[in-house]
Order: sequence, then structure tokens, then C-alpha cells
Amino acid sequence: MTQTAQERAHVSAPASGITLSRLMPWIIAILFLLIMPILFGSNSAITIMNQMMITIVFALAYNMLLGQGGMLSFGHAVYMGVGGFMCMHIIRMVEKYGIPLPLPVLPLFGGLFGLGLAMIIGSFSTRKAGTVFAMISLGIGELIAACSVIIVVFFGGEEGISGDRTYGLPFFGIEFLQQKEVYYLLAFWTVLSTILMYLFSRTPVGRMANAVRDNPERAEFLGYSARWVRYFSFCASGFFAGIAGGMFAINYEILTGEQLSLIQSGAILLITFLGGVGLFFGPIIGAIVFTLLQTVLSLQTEIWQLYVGALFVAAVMFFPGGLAGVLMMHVPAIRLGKLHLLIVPYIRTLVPAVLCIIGVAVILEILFHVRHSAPGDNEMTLFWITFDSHNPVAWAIGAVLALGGFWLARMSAPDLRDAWHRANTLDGGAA
Amino acid sequence: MSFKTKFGVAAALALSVSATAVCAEEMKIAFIDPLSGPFASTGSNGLHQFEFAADKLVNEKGGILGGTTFKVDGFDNKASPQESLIQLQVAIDQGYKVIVQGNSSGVAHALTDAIEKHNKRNPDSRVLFLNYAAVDPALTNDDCNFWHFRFDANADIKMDVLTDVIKDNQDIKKVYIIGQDYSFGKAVSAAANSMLKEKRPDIEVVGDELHPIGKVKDFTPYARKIVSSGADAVITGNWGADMLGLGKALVANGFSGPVYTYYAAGSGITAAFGEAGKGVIRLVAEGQLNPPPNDQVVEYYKAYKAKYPDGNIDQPRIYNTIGFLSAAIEKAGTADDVVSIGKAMEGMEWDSIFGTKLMMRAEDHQVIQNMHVLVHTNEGVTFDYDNSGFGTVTESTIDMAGMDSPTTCKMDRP
Amino acid sequence: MDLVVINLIDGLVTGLLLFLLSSGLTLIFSMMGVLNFAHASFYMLGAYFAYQISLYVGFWPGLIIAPVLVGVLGALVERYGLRRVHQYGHVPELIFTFGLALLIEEIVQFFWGKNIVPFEEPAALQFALFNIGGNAVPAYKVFMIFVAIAIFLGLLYVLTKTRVGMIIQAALSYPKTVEALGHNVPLIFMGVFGVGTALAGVAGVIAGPVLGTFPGMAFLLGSIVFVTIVIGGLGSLFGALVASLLIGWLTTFAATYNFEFASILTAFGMERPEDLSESYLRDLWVLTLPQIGPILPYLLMVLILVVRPYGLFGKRDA
Amino acid sequence: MTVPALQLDGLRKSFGKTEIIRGIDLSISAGERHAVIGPNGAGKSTLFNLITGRFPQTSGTIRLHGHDLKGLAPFEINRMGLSRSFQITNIFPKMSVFENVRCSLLWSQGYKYSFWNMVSRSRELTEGAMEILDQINLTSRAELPAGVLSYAEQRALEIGITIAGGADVIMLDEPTAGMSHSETDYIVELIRKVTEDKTLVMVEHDMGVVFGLADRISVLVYGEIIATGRPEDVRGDPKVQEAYLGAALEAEH
Repeated sequence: MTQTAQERAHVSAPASGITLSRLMPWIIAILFLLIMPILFGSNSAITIMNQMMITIVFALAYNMLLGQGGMLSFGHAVYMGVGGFMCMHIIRMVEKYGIPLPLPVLPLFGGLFGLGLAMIIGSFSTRKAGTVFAMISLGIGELIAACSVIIVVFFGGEEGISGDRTYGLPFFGIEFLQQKEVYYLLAFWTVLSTILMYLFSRTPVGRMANAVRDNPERAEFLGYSARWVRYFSFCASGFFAGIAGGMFAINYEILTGEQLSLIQSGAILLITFLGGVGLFFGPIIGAIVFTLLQTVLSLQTEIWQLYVGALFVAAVMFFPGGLAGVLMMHVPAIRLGKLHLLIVPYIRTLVPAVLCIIGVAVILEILFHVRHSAPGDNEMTLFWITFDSHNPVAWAIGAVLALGGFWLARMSAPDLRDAWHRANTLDGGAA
Repeated sequence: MSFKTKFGVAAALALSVSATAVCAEEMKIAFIDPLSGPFASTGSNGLHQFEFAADKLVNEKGGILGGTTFKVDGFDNKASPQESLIQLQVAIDQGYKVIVQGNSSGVAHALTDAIEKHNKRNPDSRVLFLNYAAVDPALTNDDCNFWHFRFDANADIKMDVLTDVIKDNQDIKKVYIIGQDYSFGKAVSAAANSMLKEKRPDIEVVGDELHPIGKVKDFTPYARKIVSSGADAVITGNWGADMLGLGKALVANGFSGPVYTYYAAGSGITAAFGEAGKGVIRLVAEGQLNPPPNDQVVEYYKAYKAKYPDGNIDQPRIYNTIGFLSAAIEKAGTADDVVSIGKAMEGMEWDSIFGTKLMMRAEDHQVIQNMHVLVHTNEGVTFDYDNSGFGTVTESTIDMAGMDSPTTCKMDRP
Repeated sequence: MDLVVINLIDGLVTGLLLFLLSSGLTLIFSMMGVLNFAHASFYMLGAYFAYQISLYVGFWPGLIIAPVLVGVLGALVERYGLRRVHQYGHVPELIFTFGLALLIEEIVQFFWGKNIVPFEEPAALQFALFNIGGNAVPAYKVFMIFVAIAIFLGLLYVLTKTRVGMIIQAALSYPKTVEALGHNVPLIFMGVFGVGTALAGVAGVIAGPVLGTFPGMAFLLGSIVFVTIVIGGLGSLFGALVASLLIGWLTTFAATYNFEFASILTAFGMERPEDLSESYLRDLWVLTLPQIGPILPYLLMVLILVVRPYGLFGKRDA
Repeated sequence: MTVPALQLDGLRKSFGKTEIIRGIDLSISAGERHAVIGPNGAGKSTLFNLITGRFPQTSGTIRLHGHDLKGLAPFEINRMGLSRSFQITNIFPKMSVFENVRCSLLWSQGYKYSFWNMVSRSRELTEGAMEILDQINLTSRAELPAGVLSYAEQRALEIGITIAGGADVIMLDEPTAGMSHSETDYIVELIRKVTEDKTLVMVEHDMGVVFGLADRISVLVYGEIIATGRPEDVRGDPKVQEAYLGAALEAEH
């Protein structure tokens, strides 16, 4: 799904239309979504997957700005939030006045209100890109977030507003009482939004968004106003963020000021960047990984945010293409049929590296336990092993893992680099 | 090697958090409160008090109903309503029957709403919600439901207590009301205004305002305004950094009258006020520590301090919650049927070691108990907070506060 | 009248404190083109370092040692973090500092916990210097004013009168040329980053005791500092000063005067409804100025950016 | 008489107190290849930027096919049929070469800001882009990101992007700057090929290029045109010799 890969298809077979091989990733993804609730049927698993899907739509919408349009926003949560709040009001009105509106179309309304807000704000914020845009988005985000506690009529103050999705008209007999029914509804919207967002990136405006991102001035001399291109991207992004808000309203049946806050805006930036802004499917990976970290890691350790922060900083420093970028780095090797060359060096480097990370984590956890747990409470459990946190052996094991892993990874790194080089060069070609 | 290896099978892949079979011998209580992020200290302190109370009151006595023990587990909601709902779902799936939560009325609203819906939609896995500290009056009024029980006095009852004390202090002629700009701050302001008007019509409210929550860097301008207004006393519902900032700014800028508060003790705040807040800061709370009402409290507190030397028992209501719940289970004769337990709690009375009788009002599930107004000081403090030498001493007591307070609650019972 | 004078003093304190942060931030921006999101985190580190030092040797040594430590840390971050990210462009740089801010907050919590730490003013300054109409002015505030002004003058001297300052000024506009003249521009960048973060560290040391030392202090101030330099104009030291004072006074005065928005609604010929609970405008009828005081800087920034994208005194597009 | 493709009357531009363009009158008829030459700092690039709407003029008028361009933004001028290249290579480095060209076709093929068309479904777009790539000899490079091309290839792409939109007035800003001799010859051939039947205005430093390519030449010195005419006439003009050689000598010192 990289651009070059796309173009390859066009150049060799112009206007080739839809082929099975290009549809494959979509079909696999849809099948995957269909069987997930069968594999993981517990309500909490479904709740976590619902959260993932909401985050996926939101992250993809955000990447329409950051990755495709080159606009860094620090306040994008407001479009999702406002879309969600409007949906919540609609749910309440449906409940109060008995309006015949089936629940499944609700996210569309969220999208329309997100679009409406984006049209208003975008009319002045997209005039410039870069820092001006970023700062206006920060200011607007802060203002609307502040409104959430001031304008109680609409935002419901601190406790937010809640409603009951089951009061809407049943949709072909489905009342959306069960999480599983909600799951399939959200899955439908996730697939639909993802396809639409993908197609948007293939339209003239979507293509020009890339052009404006790379070189706004040149785009102007191709007949396109950079400002209007940004505006259209911004509105589209607001629309899909609003859809994510509608999905949120259906899933959680409550919206609070938290959804508008800068913390949410910052989180979506983190998620999108972690997944990879350069590729269409990057934010999907980011959303999945981050939701897992947030809900699962936080059950395991108190200092999970420290790990997430470190992971994020490391990603910016060493993998600016994000997780998707790391995956795509292997495409040339796969094309050359030389991926197998990498397997052994990978194992020899990554296993010690993982050990090193585990060692560091062990030391951090023990240190944290020693500093912050109740004195006398020396017993701690880590990786299903319970031990005494004041026992030097535990420290030693952590240190050995960390240093030994680091040393081994360091030793085998040149081999990996070498193998990498070989895997990415044509046979017989000059190095 | 002193490793006691114990391989847990669970949680290898969290997506497959399987619904562990509910053990008849164990009552699982899910504590959903912030355990990371800015409010984590309050949350983890509360969790410790819950675990300690469960051990002391139930488990060390061999359990209730002939062997049912309590198990309290923390679920980190990161102070977020959204995350709370996810954790609620996880807890229900894992067979937790009782949810306890206290920090933030916003989260409490989200939880009580979600629990009501869940119990209606899934009669097989119903849960109870024991709210130990979220004080928004709406939770036991318009937004009440059968599954929610509150073990803290609500904001109106607390204000009733504070104004009873102010009523008797003839030195107070002018009062300044300041709070955070959200539902709780507004509730405090509304209650203070109406109750002062009723109890002491001669008192002039010289200021009544709200400031943005968690956004004020420097409270000096507010303190200036309060000093200039000539107020004799300040009433505030502020908590956390906003409480500390306001209190310190008031003292630093020359205010010396009483500051009546809801949350100005423990979690580092007592230590940070130190000498500056002495005799100025007053707060309304349940449960008496200084002077200790009886030997049981002394023993309980000492045992707690032995386990958590850096901790405080700043929430006796947590002890009350666990004690009340265990008594209700005994009364209902079952630890599985939450409807029976809930019905047993309605109207039930129970004596707490903190020198008070607890009564769970049946019509709105609001606990009624003795309330105290405490003063921040270092004199006569048996049990200090934050190991600072400072603590809170009971100044006055209102018996069974809010016994006849009205409620608008209309509850559907299962 | 007394209240106006006292507010001017309080606003000056806030403004100068902001300036200590914004001056470093704007210097870093104009040299390196990096908006350092983690700037306020260095301010927080300053406060925590000084707190830790004060436990052993008291407040005064911390005033010197803590900023130095923060500055060294800042220089290391530039050398081993930012310089690496620089090659990927400005957006990754910004995102790097954003992640760094999160990380520093977590690290602070890791070591010092999540509670407020009792970091106190030195006992020598814990008295009211003078009174204006019943309002005490603590000696510590006056001390803060002096520290900030001394640093501002020092900075001005270094930038305009010394050789290093000349090179920095030249490198601001023509980094390539300065490099060609044989100056080590990366070293200058590292130095400026270090000094900028050290200034933030000073601000942290002197603000910690009055504004509270807790893990959220960076977040509370962080975006306001950003807003300050954007309003003042990116890269303009003078603009940073003006904007800092402007915001200091704006927020102070807004918090003091209970101007009611009801009077605006009345001016538009609307009548206050008897029963507010049914009115859709009920929140506006009861809104007062202090409620929105802290968000006024954001409003101001948006308005200024819409009209003048380069801020009040900026020369180039932000 | 036909309307000139481009007409400048009394054009002036000041930056602060410094006047860079000091009253230029110039008329370029349709189909003409016109070169603007002059020493460094004469204001050639500024003149380009004024015509293409990058800077607003201080006074005077610019007419494209008789229409006044005052106050129009670059994209509006472009839509009227004027396209330009840049002295510093100005392409979309992260996009593929094919994509670079296709983007420059979008507006002229009437796609505007549409978000209901799929660009890959349009045969005209794909074929048009391939045709341009063929003209600039970059077909084999179509899939590569533009940023990795060699300098000469990037210049060629720059010209490709400039002509792709089908504008009838093409403005090239020093198309051969910084090139070796063989590369220059390649680009000159390319320009000759792609600007057939179009109006070409180019700024150039390399005299050889200009005299081979241009129908007429204007000499710009210190913001004024001191001579306009056929190459051989301009070459012989003593004023030009003096100004140009003098400036060149000055520059050497």
C-alpha cells in the first residue's frame, strides 16, 4: 500500500482497475474482524477491541492531517469529541421524543457535526501550515476543552452526558443490548471509514494534499491553492474524527469533557506517530499497539507510562517511520526473495536485545518497588515470579540480563547489518 | 536462592482474560480508581486502606459466612471515565461482584450509569457499586439507582455540617465562597449560599466565585481579592493542587480567618501546609482520629502505620465500607446474590469503631453518620498525616448529620 | 487603587517568571528552529533538583547547582537526542520534544512520587516585606523579581556586548556563514540549548516553593510558555518579554475582577430569565471573568495568529 | 494586431527603501522565445516572482493575454495559462516521479478539488503523465521517489512539471544553473522540444544557452531593461557590452 507500490501497478498496467491481489488485504482484514469476537468472546476483550476500532478510525482521520497533509494538530480531539457529544444528544432526543432513527446510522451524524466544526475552524486555521496551524489548533483545542466545564447545557460539565443506546429503534430486531452486537456495528463503520479514507487519499484532493505537504509553493504554481487543499483535507479529517466520536458515543454511552482534552489530542498524535505517519495503514498498527499497552500493560505494572514514554522517544529517535515503517523496510528484501538471510541474524540480535530490555525493566520495577512500596513489604511479583525485592540476587539477575543482553546484541549487530545489506542487494549487482 | 516460583497462567494474553470461575469462598471487590497519573497517590493510598480493612475486618477473622474472604484488587482507571468503563467490563468478566470507587464524581456518574445498564441487560452478572468518596449530591438524588450506595456524606450534608459550625461562630460576619468550576464546586457554592441564608441571615456573602479547575498557576490574585473583600471566613471545595495553592496563597498574603474545606488533609497536603496552615485550615469529615475515640482505633491505626509508614488513614469511610458490606453479607446470608446483599444494606445500621453509628438510608442509599469539623494543627495530634507532625483534631461534632435531608431519588428496585 | 498596585506587582512576578522560560525557548527556537515542548519539563526538573539539594544543604546552593545540572542535562539531550532527530525534519523534532516532556514527567514521578513535595522558601525570606492596603507582599516575591531582572540584564549583556553573543546573533540569521567562518555551530547549538534549559531551571528553582513542586507543574505551565512566545513573535527576545508581562498582567487582573458576562447579555437587550434552569444561555448568565481567566492567553493567541501570523514582534512566519 | 502573451507596463517593486525593479516595460508576443539576461543582482528573479504572483508589485501593471494580474494569487495566475519553474529545484521530493507529473496534470484536466474521482481510474491522467515522462526521458525512473534523482534529472522533472499543465506561457528560471556542459546541452534540447508552439520566458546566466534558444533577448541591469532585441542586435549593443562586461568585471573583483 505504499505509494510507490501503488504506482508500480499503474505504470505497468495503466487504469487496471480493481484486481484481486489489491483487494486481498481488505478481504483479509474484514475476515479478521469477523472472527475476532469468536476467538475472544469475553465482554472485556470485546470492549478492548471496540476501543481499538474507535482509536483506529480516529488515528486514520488524524493521519489525514499529519501524514498526508503535513499539518500537525495539537487539538484534534475536539472534532471527535464534538461529534460524539452531538450523537449523545441525538440519542437522548431519540429517547425523549421517540424520533424514528435507527442507531446504526448515528456515526454519520457524528461525522457531519465534526465536519461542520472543522469547516468553521478550518476557515481560518488552514491559511498557514506549520507552526501557525499547530498553535491555532492548540489554542482552539484548549478553548473548546475549557468550554466543556463552562457550558454545562451542552457538555454536561464534569460528569458529561450519558444516554441509552437501546432506546433507539431496534435495527432489524437487533437492540444493541450486547457488546457483541455493538462490536459488529463498530466493525462495519471501521471498515467503511477506512475504505473511504483510503479512497480519499487516491482522489485529486488527496493526491494534492501530499503535494502541498511536500511543497506548498510548487503546488500553487500547479493551479492549486495550498490553502484550499489544506482546508479540504482538514474538513475530511474532521468528518472522520466525528464518525469516531459517534462510534465512541455508541460504545460507551457517555461523553465527558475528557474526550475534548489536550491529553486526548496528545495521545492521538502519539498513537499515529508510533504506528507510522508515512503509510496509510501505519495508524492502524499504532492504535492496536497503544490500546493494548494502555489496557493490558497498565494492569501489569504501575509504571507503564514510563515504558510508553520511553518507547515513544526511542521510536522518534530511531524509527521515524514508526512501526509500519519498520515493517515496510523489509519489503525490498521480500521482493528479492532474501528475507531468509535475515532470520538468523535477527534472532541472534533481537533475543539478546529483548533480554536487555527485560533486564532494564526488572531493575526499574525493583527500584520502583523498593522506593514506593510499604516498608517491610519486600515481596514482589514480576513475570509470574514472586521474590524479595531487597534480595541482591534479584538485582544481580536484572543487571546481568541488561548488561549481558546489551553486550550480546552489540556483538551480533555488525552481522545483522551485514546480512541486511546482502538481503537488500541484487545478486551479482555492485554493492 | 529464595525464589518462591509461582507461575500464574492467567493474563498471559490479556485479550483472553478469561472469566475465572467465581470462587464461593472469595468475595472479589474491584477497586476502580487512578493508580497512575497525577491522582495516583490518592488512589493507591485508598487501595491500601481497602486491602488493610479487608484483611483486618474479614480475612484475619476467618472470613464471614463460615469462610468467605474478601479480596480487593486495584484497576487503574487513570482518572478517566472512558478507561473506568473498560476496567469495569474487565472486572465484571473476571467475576468481581462489588465495585468500589471514590475519586471524581464524573467517574462515579459514568460508573453508576454503566452499572445500571449492565445489570439491566445482564441479569446473570450483576454487580454492586459502593461509592466511598464521590460526593456529588445528584448520585443519591436525581441520578440514584438501586445498585449505588454511598458511604461518604454528600456535598450538601457536609455543607450542612460546616454551616452549623459557622452558625455558632459569632465572629464570622462576612464569608467568601470559592470553588473549582465544575459540578462539585457549583454544588458547594449553591449549598453554602442557601444554607447560610437560612441559618445565619446576618452573614454577608462577600464573594462567590468559581475558578477553572487545575489550570490556575498562582492563586495570589484570588487571595488578594479575598483579603480585600474583608472576609472573616472562606468556604471552598477545592482539592489537590488547587486546595494547596489557594490555602498557601491565602496564608502568604495575610489571611488569618478560618478556611472551611472538604479536602485539605493527607496526600502530601498536610505536610505542605505545615506551620502556615495551623489553626487556619478546617475540614469536614467523618470518623474521628484525634483525639482517638477508643483503643480499637489506636490499635487499628498503629497496625496500619506499621504496614504503611508513609501512608495515612485519611478515609475512615473505607473501613466503614468494608465493615458495612461484610455485615450486610452476614445479614443476607449470601455472598453471591448482590440483590439480596443490596436489600440487606437498605436501612441497615452498623457501629463503626470510629465512634459512630452508620445508617444506610433506604430511599436514596446515602449513609448517615456523625460528622466532624477538624482543624489542621500540630497540638494534641496523636496520629499525624504525612509524618509531618501535623494532623487534624476534632473541633466539633454533628450527630447523624443530614438525617432528615430531603432527597429527590426515585428508585426502581429489582 | 491599592488592589491595582498590588495586582501590578503580582502580575509582574508572574510575567517575569514566564519570561525566564520564554526567553530560553525563543532563543532555542530562533537558532535551531525547534519548538521545544519539553521546555517546561526542564523547569520542573529545576524545582525538583533544588528540592533534593535543599534537603542536604539548604535552598541557596540549590539556586546555583540545580540550574547548572539542568543545563548540562539539556545540553546532553541536544547532543544525543535532538541532533539525531534533526535530520528527519522539524515535525519529528517537535514530536521528539513532546515525547520527552511525557518521559520526564514519568521519570520525576518515578523518583519523587506523585505527591506534592514540601519544597519551601528559605526561612530568611519568609516574611512580609511591606503591606499595601492590608495585602502583604512577601519578601520572596521581591526576591523573584530581582533574580529575573538580573538574569534578563545578564542575558542582554552577553548577547549584545560579548563575542559569544555576537556569534550567537550571527548564527541566528546565517548558521551556514558562521560555520564557514570556522565556528563550531553544533557546539553553539548545544550551548544555547543548555543555557536555555538552565534558564528554565532557574525559573523552576525560584517558582517551586510558591507555585508548588509536583509532577503536574510542567504541564500546567508548558503550553502557556508556548503561547507566550507565539504571541510575542517567534525568535524575538523583546517580543517574549512583552508577551510574558502581558500575559502575567492579563491573567492576574482577570482573576481579580469579577466582571459578569450577564452585563454583556443585558447590553444586547436580553433579559435575565427568572428560571435559569430552562434557559439555553444559563451558563453565560452566570459566567464571570475569573472563570475564563486562564484560557484568555489562548484566545489572545488565536486572535493574534489569525490577524498576524508572525506574532506581535516576530519577523518571520511562525 | 494580436494581444501580446505577456505585457509589462511601468513595473516597479521596492523592498523597504530599496527599489529592485525600477520601471520595466516589456511586451512578449505569443509563440516568442524570450530570454531575460543580466548580471547578478539585476532583479531577474524578482521580476519572475512579480509576474507569477509570488510578490505583489509596488506599481505598474502586468497583463497576461490582456488580463491584468494585479492581486491574483499564484494559483489563479497558473489557471490563466502561465506556468513557471524555479531556480532552486522545487519538486515534491517524497512523491514518486510519476506522481509528481500526474499532480501537475490534475488541474488542467479539470479535476479541481474533487474527492469523488479516483485518479488511478483516469486513463487520460495516466497516459498524459506517461507521455510527459517520455518527453523528459524519465520513464524508467517513474516509480522512484523524486528526491533520489540526480540533479540533472531533477531539473528535467522540474521542467516536466512546469509544462505538464498545458500552460501556453512557460517561464523558466535559470533552467541550466549549476550544470555541466553535457547536461546543459541535454536540458536545452529538452526545452526546445517541449516549448514548441508556446511562449517561453526564461532567465538565464549562460549566454551560450540564450543565444542558441531565444528569439529575442532583454538585458536587465539594476532593475531596468537597457536593451531588448534579437540576439545578434543585443550582442552588438555597446550599452549592453559596457553594463554587462562592467558588471562582470566588478563581480570578479
